Amino acid sequence: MTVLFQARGLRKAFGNGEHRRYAVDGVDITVAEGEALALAGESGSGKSTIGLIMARLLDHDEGEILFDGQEIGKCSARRAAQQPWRAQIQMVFQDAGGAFDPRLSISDSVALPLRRLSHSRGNALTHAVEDALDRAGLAGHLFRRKPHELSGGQLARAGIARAIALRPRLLILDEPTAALDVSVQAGILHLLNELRRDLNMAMVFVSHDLNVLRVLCSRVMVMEHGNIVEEGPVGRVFASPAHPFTTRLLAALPKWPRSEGLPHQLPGSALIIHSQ
Amino acid sequence: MNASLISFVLRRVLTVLPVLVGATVFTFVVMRLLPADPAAFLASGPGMGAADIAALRAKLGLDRSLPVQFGLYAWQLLHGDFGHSFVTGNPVALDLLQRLPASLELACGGLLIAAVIGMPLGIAAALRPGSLFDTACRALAVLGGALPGFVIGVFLIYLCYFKLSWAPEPTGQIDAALSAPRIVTGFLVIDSLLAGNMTAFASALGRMVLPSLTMALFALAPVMRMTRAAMVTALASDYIRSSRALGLPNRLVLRYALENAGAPLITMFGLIFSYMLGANVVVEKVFAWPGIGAYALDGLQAADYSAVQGFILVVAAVFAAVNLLVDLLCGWADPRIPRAA
Amino acid sequence: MPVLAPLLTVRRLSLAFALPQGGRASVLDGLSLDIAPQEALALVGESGSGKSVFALALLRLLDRHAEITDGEIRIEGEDLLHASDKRMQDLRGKTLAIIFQNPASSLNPIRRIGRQIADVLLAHGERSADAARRRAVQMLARVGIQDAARRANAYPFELSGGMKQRVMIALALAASPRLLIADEATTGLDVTTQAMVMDLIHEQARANNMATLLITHDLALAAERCDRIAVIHAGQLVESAPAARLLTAARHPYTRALLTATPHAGSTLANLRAIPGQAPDTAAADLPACRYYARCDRRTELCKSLPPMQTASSNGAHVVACHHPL
Amino acid sequence: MKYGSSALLLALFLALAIAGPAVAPYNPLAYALADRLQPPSLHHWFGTDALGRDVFSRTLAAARTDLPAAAAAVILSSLIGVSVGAACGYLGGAIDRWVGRVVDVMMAFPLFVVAVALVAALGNSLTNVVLATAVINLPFYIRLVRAEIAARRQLGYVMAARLAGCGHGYIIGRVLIPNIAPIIAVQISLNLGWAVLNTSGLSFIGLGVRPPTPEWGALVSDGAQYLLTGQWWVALGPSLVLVLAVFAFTLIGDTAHDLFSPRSAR
Amino acid sequence: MQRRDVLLGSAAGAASAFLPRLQTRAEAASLDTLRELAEAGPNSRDPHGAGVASPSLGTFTNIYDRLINFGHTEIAPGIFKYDYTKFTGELAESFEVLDDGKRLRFHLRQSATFHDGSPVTAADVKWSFDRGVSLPGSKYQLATGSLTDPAQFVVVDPATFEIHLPRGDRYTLPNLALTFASILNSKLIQSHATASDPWGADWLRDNEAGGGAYRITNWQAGQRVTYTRFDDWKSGPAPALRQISFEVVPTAESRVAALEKGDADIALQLPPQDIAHIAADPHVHVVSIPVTNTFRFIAFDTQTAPFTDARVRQAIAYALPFEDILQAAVYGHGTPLFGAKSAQPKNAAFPQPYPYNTEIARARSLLAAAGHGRGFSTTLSYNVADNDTAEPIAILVQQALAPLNINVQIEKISAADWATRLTAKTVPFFIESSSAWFNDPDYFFRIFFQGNWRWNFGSFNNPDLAKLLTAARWETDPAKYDALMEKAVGIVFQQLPILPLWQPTFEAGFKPGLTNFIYYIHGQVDYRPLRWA
Repeated sequence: MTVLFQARGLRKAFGNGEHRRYAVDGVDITVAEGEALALAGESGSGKSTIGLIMARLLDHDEGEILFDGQEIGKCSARRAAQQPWRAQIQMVFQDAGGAFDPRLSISDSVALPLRRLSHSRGNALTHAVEDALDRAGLAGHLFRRKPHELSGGQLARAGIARAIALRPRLLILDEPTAALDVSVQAGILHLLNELRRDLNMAMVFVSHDLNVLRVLCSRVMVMEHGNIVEEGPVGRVFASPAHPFTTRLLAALPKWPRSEGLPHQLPGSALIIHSQ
Repeated sequence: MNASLISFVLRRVLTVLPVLVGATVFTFVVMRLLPADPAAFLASGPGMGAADIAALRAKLGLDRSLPVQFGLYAWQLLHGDFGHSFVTGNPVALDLLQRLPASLELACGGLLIAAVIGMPLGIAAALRPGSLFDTACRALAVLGGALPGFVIGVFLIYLCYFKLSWAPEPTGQIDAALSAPRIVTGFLVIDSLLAGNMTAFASALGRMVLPSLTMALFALAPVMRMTRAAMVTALASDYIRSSRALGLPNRLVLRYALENAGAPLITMFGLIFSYMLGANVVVEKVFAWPGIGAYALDGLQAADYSAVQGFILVVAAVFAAVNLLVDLLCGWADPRIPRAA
Repeated sequence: MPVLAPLLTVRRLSLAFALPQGGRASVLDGLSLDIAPQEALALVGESGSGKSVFALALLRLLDRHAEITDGEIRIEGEDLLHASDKRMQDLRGKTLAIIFQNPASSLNPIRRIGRQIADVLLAHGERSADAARRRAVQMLARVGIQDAARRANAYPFELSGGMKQRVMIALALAASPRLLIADEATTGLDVTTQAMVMDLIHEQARANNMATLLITHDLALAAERCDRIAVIHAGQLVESAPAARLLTAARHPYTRALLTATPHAGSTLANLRAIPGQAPDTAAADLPACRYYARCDRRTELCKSLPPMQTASSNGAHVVACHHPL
Repeated sequence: MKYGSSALLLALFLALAIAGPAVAPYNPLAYALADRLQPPSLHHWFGTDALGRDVFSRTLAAARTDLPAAAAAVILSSLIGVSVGAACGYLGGAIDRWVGRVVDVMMAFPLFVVAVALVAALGNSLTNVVLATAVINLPFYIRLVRAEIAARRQLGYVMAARLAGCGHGYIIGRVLIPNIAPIIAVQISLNLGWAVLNTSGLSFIGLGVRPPTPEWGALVSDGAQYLLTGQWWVALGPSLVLVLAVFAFTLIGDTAHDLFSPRSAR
Repeated sequence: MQRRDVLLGSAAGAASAFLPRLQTRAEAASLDTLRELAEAGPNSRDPHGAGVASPSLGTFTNIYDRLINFGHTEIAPGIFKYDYTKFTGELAESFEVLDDGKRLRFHLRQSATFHDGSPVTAADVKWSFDRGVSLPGSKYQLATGSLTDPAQFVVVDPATFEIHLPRGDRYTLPNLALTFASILNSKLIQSHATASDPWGADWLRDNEAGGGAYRITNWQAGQRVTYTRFDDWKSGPAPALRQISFEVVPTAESRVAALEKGDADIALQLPPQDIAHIAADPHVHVVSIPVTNTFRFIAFDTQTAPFTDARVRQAIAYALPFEDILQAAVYGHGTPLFGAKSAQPKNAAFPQPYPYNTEIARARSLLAAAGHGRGFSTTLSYNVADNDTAEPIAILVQQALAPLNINVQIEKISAADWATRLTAKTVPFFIESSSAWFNDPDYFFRIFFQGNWRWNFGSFNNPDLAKLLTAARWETDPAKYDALMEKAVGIVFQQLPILPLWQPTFEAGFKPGLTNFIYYIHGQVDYRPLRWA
């Protein structure tokens, strides 16, 4: 396993004076090449802040950040746009609608990082944009539309297309499906998994939805009050949580009744939901 | 609670200081940019030559360097001395003190009329957004705001005083034949009432009607528009929906909406009031209203540095005071607005 | 299941929105539904399926662009659609109450919470302001707010998200309604808070012999918390059944698809499936009779033209509206 | 209906300004003392003024003074205001606080008096009226743009632009400002009305355009002298047109406001 | 007061404000009060002050006494005009001219007191004159009457005062009747004097210290001044009016409206376009008095090209439509100073009509002769405060000069800047009006046609004229004087440093019944003789 991204002793405080509070309070994160890492926690736990710091959109107060062995935490977030590793670390936001410039067509938005960071022009650019959008599963007739003309699911795909257009090695996803209907969410989850596999991207998936994290990621970090309280393989953590907070989180999930024991009353209507 | 309020007020007053200092510097610089030489203006008597002008300049301190002049001016200000006005011959502080209440009274009157007409219209329009009534109200208010004050003023005088004799003559705050009441608030309408002098009260009130109306027409559009917007926002809010869903009577629901529209409306009134105080210059001129706006205009035309500087400082101070009041009232109207910051 | 006169009866409810650019969108189409006294029913659907509009229609709080084109709503036998405005005002809060999604914005931000509860009490028959205030404190205590007497003087912004939703519940319960509608009441809350709020609603419903209508997009939550689940798709009720049965023996293709799309404790990525396509545009002129037609893998020409009948299971508990049920 | 009428009014005024001299029945500058203070008639639709000039022709011609002057003032203040406001709103920090202070100071001034002082200081010409109008409108733009940009600088699409490697200049100029353009447009159209009022207010107290250039405010204030003697028409025609012009701008602003602000619409 | 009463009261007040017909002044006023409306108000109570606004002259007239006053002549029933060739005693019961005019002796009224009750003594008179010749606001005017040095003012005894002059000066007595020669309460002022302000100028600006017929009982600068009769006044017949309210109403239309509605008794500064209309109103009595010491003119800076050439100035004069300008600007309310038939002065009077008429051909040839046949560009300026009159003039001048290819830009200069620009001589071509205290031609000429000051509007510098004026100053033979001055007038006719247009008319509106109005040089109202018929 090759380490792609490493952060040590991350701290970040917000507010002033007596209101100063650490949203991230001494966090270490390691992401391996091509790995899918889950970052779970409740709102206010600091998980989104970590996402922004990892994507170098937000400055941290303390700690070091290494990407591909290179220290990138010294460069302030304001100047991150000009850095060579910018194309390597991309992010997908929760509110896909808000993440698109409302004036631009989807393909123009997707083209922007390609133009700025890989300096593609002309046909190469068009090709790269269409390739990314195709990969993200967006239908061709939607490319020229404006964001407000797309549904939430389509926007989520477009957001992913933009993030993967540069073939980043690390993709941070901040609750990319939280606002979506389950009917759409499943498709997005499949998409992300395929992309990770095909492009060998490492993913950090930030979410409060444990059921989603469980299906997508191999390793999970659970956050509470700016700290990582538990970390481990998904199967282990979910099956036997070690930290009481993790236990509480899992206990609060709605119980899904087991299929056993309920007779199908109407003939011919049987449906095996869990066809293991 | 009380201690925190006082410390809030004190802190706010402190934040006003840079504004006042800024206003002082800016006004001083602008006045010194004026090509006009007050000494030449003053030396208007035939026979006064270059030597006398120079002597006057020396007497006025205009022969010193600008920083020294500013220093002297600031030193005077710190001692409460705003200088002397050439136009009225009075100390500027005295003039402003006498005239400020008249301007405030006019602005209050205008705001009151605008509020009394504009708020119900705004609320009514908000209750039926998009209706013909709504559109008509807005068009009317916009039309009111599109009229320059001097047009309305002269027209009202012509119609209400000259033609119809509905209003008293447009010559100041009160009939000169009546003795003005003892000054308590400086608002003649209130002072005459306090003095129990009904004749003076009627005269003062009557004379306020036309100029306040002129000011009100100008303020009507913003009052209506903002009331409507605040009410539309409030009425479209989730808590109004939930209070309806809880079966609260319409009266109470409307009250919820009004209370919630309170803070934005107070802020708006503060803004309009401050703006009116600066904008009533022309109206004061038309109605011979003895306010600070007309005073400043006369001062400007006579290169009366001290008068104009004093005026701008006073308006800036009133502006700051109004802002403070607005903050306090907003804090009272909306508990979410912190008294800190 | 004991046969009780339903608390709420909705029959063939159809509702349309007048669109700003002209035309109408058929938001609810012939929706029929019963809620028995003390029953917990979940209405489950995707966003835009019309489930929240349904809740507002029950309260007659629809905005001016909405028009009920057909059907009837009765609560305790009383015809809601023809009740006077005054009567509606009485019914709201007292007979049917609702909790909305966002507690932060659903509470009047500038009134103390105790006073808001007292306002509801005074609107529904309480005469003494003192008594109202005292009962408001009791209500707060009842929904689990510690130190209720002091907290009654708090403003909503001084409370946490979970506390606010408790206050919303207290407000809804203040006049002891017969039916409590929770419209996405826990959406956006953390799972732990969600569990707490749902526990509270459940507890209170039981304690007050109240029926609940849980409106949600979360099938898992519905299944855990409700006796019965009704599934709505594009304004049409497609299936309703006892919760456990719906999950295991869904008969409508849409319900089935919804189930396979919902991640839960037993899911793997492999067995999660998205539902193809999107719900149809309800403003379209050529809506198929079954609005799931375009997305359905069992569709026939019949589905396009003939509205599916609602067929009930032998005991009447499992109703499905499909020409080709599973 | 409303959108149509505001567009129609605007078109009318633009047509007036462009075609004015061609359709004006008289030379707006030519005096004819024999015809002084004639009431409106078929020959003189708005009557004649104290020098016997045709008020209608002068009113038409004034559109060529007022509209470009107002436009110039608004363009000037919006250009500066948007740049300064955007920089402050985006960058924040100490500069932003200082600019905020300065704007506060400016807002605390009685703006009309400042305009009078500026015109007096810079010299009495139309250019300086435009300058003064621009200066007193400046704080409104700075404040507005600053707030709007500050509210957007953390939005998803700004973040996305940063991820896309866009520098701050690009984000301000190509992402943020285009997105608040509708809001600025609303402010501009409202401001056009204020600018006309301000120009006319200055004319009323004798500052502003050089005679004999016709200007609405000057026409109205000239005419106001004749109201009491019964020659109402000298002021009426220009007043109506002035009001209509300001009304048109405000209406357009109002319409734009509706179109762009989801909060107040319906 | 009960809350209900307040409400009732305010309701009544609001209602009464809109009663169909308000009680007017005519019904309310008694016969011993007066209400005067003017455009601007007094700004000082110091007759020797600098920067004194002209309404203050009215204040000085009424609150202070002079030793003597001008005589007056009736020009219409109940309307008088000052006559500065005749003098009557005011504070001086009588006066004698001794030693060929080198000594003036004044016998003060024994019983006269100041407002504070202290007697008026010759020491007060001397101190007042000492002050007058020391302060810049008055010393230049007093110097025109050879009053320059405190040593000239002699206290003979408490009731007798003398002025000693180096030689007899015909301007001495007229100066003594001006407000600059007001007699002040020396002890009162001295008690407020300071080391840096020995003449108490700062105090007197804001306070009165005199013994005139009226005292100020209310002073709201820029708004209103209330004068109340001083019942112990001894320097003339007891005034009929007990109280006068002087009010500032800046808008001319409002003054006219108040006058026509009977709310005002006197309104000053009536706009010329309203005069005809007001005069037709039976409720108003309009007084029109030609003003002989004021004149309106167009000035050329004779030191700035192209106006250095007299032919350019003459060409412009020949191009102007004088009659139209007079009509356009003041509706013909003025005495023309143009259109004289002969290039030779009619007499020694000044101002008198200049020999210029509209003769375009002549204008062209003069311009061509001056080398400006193809025209030039220049700027015509005027004071914003003077807009109502100056703008029509400027427009007509601009259009009249266009055919000569003289391209005129009109420039309005703010009132504040105007004095500065004129003093600095940076306006080459402008419209202005001015006045001198006395009508004697040499007096006019000394102010307006020589010297390096603002009042030499044309920056005129002519050695011949200077010689003539020096000679005329002390010429006591009327015939010789007239001969000298006729020559001087001829020079300015031809040289044309300024082009006079007309002499204005003093116009005031009275309520009918007000009588005994005396018009003075300063155009302010002397309340002392006024009475209701």
